[in-house]
Amino acid sequence: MARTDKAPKEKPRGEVDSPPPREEYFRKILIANRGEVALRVIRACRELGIQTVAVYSTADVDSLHVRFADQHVCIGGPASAESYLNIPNIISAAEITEADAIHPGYGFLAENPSFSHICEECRIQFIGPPPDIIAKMGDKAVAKHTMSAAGVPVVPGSDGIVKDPAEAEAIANRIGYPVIIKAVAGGGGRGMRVATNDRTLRTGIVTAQAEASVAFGNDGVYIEKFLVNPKHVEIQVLGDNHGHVIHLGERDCSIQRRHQKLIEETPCPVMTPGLRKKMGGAAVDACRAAGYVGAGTVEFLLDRDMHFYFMEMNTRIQVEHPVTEVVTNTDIVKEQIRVAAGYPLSLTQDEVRFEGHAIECRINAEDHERGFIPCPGTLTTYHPPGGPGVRVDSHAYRECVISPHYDSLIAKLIVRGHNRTEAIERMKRALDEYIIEGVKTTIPFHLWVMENPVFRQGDFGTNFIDEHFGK
Amino acid sequence: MARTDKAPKEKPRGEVDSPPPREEYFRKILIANRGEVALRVIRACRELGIQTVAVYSTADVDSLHVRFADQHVCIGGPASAESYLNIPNIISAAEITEADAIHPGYGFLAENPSFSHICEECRIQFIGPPPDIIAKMGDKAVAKHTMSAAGVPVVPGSDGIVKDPAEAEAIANRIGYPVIIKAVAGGGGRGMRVATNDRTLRTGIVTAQAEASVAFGNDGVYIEKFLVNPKHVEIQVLGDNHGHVIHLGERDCSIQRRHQKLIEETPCPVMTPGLRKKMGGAAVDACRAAGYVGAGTVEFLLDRDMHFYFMEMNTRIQVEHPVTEVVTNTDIVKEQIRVAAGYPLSLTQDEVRFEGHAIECRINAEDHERGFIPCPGTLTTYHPPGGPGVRVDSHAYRECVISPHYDSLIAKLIVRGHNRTEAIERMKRALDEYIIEGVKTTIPFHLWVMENPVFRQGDFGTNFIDEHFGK
Amino acid sequence: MNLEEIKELISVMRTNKIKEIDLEQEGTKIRIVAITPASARKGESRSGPAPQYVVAHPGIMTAPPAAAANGAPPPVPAPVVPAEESAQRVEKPERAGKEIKSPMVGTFYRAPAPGAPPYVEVGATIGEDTVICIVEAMKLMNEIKAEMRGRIVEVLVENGQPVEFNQPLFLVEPI
Amino acid sequence: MNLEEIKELISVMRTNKIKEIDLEQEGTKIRIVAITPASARKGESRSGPAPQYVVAHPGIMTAPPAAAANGAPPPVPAPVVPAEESAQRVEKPERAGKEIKSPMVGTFYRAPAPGAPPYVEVGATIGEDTVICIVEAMKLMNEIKAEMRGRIVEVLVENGQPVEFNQPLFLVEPI
Repeated sequence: MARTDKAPKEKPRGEVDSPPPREEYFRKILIANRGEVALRVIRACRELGIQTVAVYSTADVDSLHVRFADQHVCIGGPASAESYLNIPNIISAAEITEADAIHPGYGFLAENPSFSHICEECRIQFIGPPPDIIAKMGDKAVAKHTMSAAGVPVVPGSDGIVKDPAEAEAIANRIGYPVIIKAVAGGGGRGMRVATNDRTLRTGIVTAQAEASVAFGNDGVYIEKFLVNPKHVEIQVLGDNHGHVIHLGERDCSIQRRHQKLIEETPCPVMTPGLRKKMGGAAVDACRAAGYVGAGTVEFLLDRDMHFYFMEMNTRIQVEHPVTEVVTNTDIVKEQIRVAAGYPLSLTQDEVRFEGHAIECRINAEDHERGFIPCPGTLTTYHPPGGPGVRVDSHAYRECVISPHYDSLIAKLIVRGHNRTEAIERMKRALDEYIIEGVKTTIPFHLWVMENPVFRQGDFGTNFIDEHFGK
Repeated sequence: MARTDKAPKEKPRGEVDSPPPREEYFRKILIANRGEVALRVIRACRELGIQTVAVYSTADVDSLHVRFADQHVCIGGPASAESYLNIPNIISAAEITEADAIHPGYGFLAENPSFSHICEECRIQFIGPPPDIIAKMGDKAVAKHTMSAAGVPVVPGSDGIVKDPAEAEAIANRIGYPVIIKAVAGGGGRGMRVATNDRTLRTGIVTAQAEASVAFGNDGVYIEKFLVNPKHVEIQVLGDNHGHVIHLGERDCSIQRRHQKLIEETPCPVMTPGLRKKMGGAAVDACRAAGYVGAGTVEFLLDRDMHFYFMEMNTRIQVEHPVTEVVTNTDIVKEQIRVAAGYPLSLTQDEVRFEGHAIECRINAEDHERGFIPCPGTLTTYHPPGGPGVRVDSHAYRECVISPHYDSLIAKLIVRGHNRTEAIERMKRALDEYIIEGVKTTIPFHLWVMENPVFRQGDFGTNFIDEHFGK
Repeated sequence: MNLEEIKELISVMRTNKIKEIDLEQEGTKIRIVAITPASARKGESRSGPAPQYVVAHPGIMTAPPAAAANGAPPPVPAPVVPAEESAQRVEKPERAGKEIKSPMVGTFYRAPAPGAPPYVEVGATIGEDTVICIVEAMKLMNEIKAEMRGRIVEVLVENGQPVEFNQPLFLVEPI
Repeated sequence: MNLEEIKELISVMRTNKIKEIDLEQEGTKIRIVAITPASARKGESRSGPAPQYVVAHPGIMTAPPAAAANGAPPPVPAPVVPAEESAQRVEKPERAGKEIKSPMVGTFYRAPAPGAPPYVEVGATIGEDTVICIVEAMKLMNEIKAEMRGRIVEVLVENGQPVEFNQPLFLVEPI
């Protein structure tokens, strides 16, 4: 083609919106985690121009987070205690690679106040709240007390740790059965048991203390009123070092088995704008009072009368954060990094907009026909879905190994639609397209849920699976 | 866990927003296309509860559109003329599968008025404009006349077909060189040539007529003023049978090689709200005057003085429609189906919102180091990117064959960010994650563009590749 | 139910890719289970060639509904199968001879008119110009010629059934 | 540039997975090109085992920058290579003997203090309790014992270099 354009720059086509100079957050971030969340953090860093260091156990040498990071350091053997929980090796890895910050992801060391403290001492920025906040909000009994003091309704129960069965019995008779016994150091559904009378409570306390001692190195347990088939509704909060705390609305995570979430969505199908304002406001007020910094989640139970009760707080990024991201058009991991670097949040509460409806299904290597037992193995075929409104967060690929050493999550499948109906139909379509062979997955279970009339109607609680699945 | 919930339904948790009864569009849609666009239509149909019929050539027996459709019918041999352009076999396939509508995708029969007409005669709903509108807007010379009559600025040139070199020469001397010769039946960049003086014009007309006759069965050519390095900016329109026509903003498709688009984005980096209103309004007014129904694209050239000129109209879904979908949160294919079923558009112009910035890169099996020549072959590795803000529309999978019979498109990679900078950084991140082996792809080219200062600055025109690439 | 009806049922099953029929009616009970690619694959070693995406079935296939309406979870989506293990291979043993394939998409008719005798029956000798059936497409009755010499071994499609391009219509023993 | 310096350069290249160094300085010109997994793979048939995602390199690896800053398009992302064709195999020939691997992440030091003589040199005979080096982690100097008997054949890591868990530090000929 003839080139006759002699002076291409002489007449600009109008004002070009030149971007402001990029803010400097960190030079290099080490990700003290594995799997999809490590990849999630790497993605955010790449988009921000920050270098990344992956750490990995010898079992994870072929993982995508190792492949996609700028640098990688082997930190130990397959057992988590030898690698992803091995604080000296992780800190050393940060030092030898000259990383100036560590992102802990979720699980592993994400809510370990002494890890946050050690980072501080080594002048490595921990991307999360300071140690005292993790300690205060991470201890379930202390957090409940803090929330209650800030005026947030809490489930009636013991004021902190119960010493012995006799104390527990007195409290249970005051608040009424059924009650639930929880380990103060527990999480992810572990260390919980329900008691319906004095006898089961007495044996339950003793067993729970023994279990908690073994599982968490802390035998503290507390009891609270056990709500009947409540909804699990949580509020995503973000705080910075400039006194700002905002919330990004709620997530309904009621579809659980053994207190482990399988499906999350936002908005909660029974939510009203007024209730969202109340719950969001309560979460924000309590976090502001506590001086909360970073991303966090305030978990509530919502009963049939639309009363909500604080349950616990997670002082880290949550597995299910993408549903919030897609309806609010935010990037929570980038906000974490901004805030950790001392910058203010990039948006105010008034700028938070909710658009559409999002659902996340956790695609686990599990056999739903045999009580969701994990099915580790090698993926012989892997083909994720695509097209409009579909997001896949996954570290999986063809021939990758879902290792028995770690959790069974293969992928998080997130869809967004104009409304809940479109989101459900899109999820069905995407689940149908998802081709995974070599291990059993929860895809058939999710397809069943998407067709279930109770789920579709929206008024389900945490007992949904027990009540409806396989019946 | 103890189940004590005796009457779970007695106290509803508040108003459940029960969805309205689903509208009935069609029972079964046949997709007269292949590749990613066939998959795109299947996805929309699945989400709407409409059954699908895939048609395929013997070369496409292993294609994903065949796999994911509810039914599939082989319609002929590998050559397009034997299969995807074989109207009798496609109509017969619709009849034997009892499909009540046909979606033509883009290319092949999408802008063939006689196909639309035959569908009408066979009482199969063609998902697109009626034949007379396709004929009026699809013929470039007629469309230009129609637009001009509706008050839309057009590039100066011949008033329709030029008969011979003498007539062309007279016009060229009136409007001034350089001029471009185009085939009235051309498209996708084929059948165009630029002339800079009387001599090259005379030979150009003769050659172009001969080429057009062979390529399109129609030797009609017209000439127009050749603008110097303009931007290609197009407006997405939607019309229904109830007199509504709206636009969904513009797309900047200036990154082209041989008049074929490689990268599209929205908003156009130099666009202003005032100019968008003017261009969108011009496109809507002209389409309303023409009684336009369905999805369409009005293509303009935008010169350095921010003057815009109508170039041509595409009466079908466009390859690059996803960038518009992700910033407006619409589903253009679903709107096409709604409108074809006689329903009004699901949104008004006032309800159209633009949020963020979207970019699409066409991942083709081409060697950018050798003039973008197609490189058909078998994909030995295929791993698409994921994570926040990434959409992949693709019919590719590991071991699939990119056939020499059809175009070289492997995938459309679409990203969305808060602003153009975030979108560009996200695109780089996603391109880096995209692993395709077995054929050469345009991924390295796209990575180069994303780093190019002229591209990043935004003020590039259709000569961008000629001017900057490989220099 | 007589032999002819059973044969017709089997033919309808094959044409429509039905895996199983259980029928109980007026004292008759019949269960017919087809050899499917899935059952044919059982016991196969995983160490063979890597799975590929392959449309297993020649002929107009209707996929199973994507998800069970309610009750138990639906089965896992049908596994993709290697090309060599598709239905074609399973059906090969019964296909000795040459196939006459449909040159177009349409509806297959064995006779020129309803009630008229078929153009050809099994055992008939055909020449290249012998009209063997009609494929109706777009309201036109297209007479299909054999274009080979031989003896009809089997009629592969039921009268009135839809056929796609290249779908085998007759099995012919060349002579 | 003397032989010792060149050897050190080569060692740094290996430790840091550098493919090529071109150096021109004060009249000296040197070019060192490593045997890389990629160059080792040339001429291989594609019909071998399917490519897999494998992190080819043991040791702390720094990936090449994702995209060239400007000018020509960047190279296609490094192809993933089958496990057997990783750097390990390429380096195998020079690794006769047993490796002593790092039990932790940190910085490798051959001597107890700057300027002090190294704990061990090539040729030294070691016992199970012989301290062979220090790995500094979190400001602590961890003395590493051989935990095997033998003779040092090669020191695999430069003094002051970072090491990761399981990274080979010494090559030992058992005696």
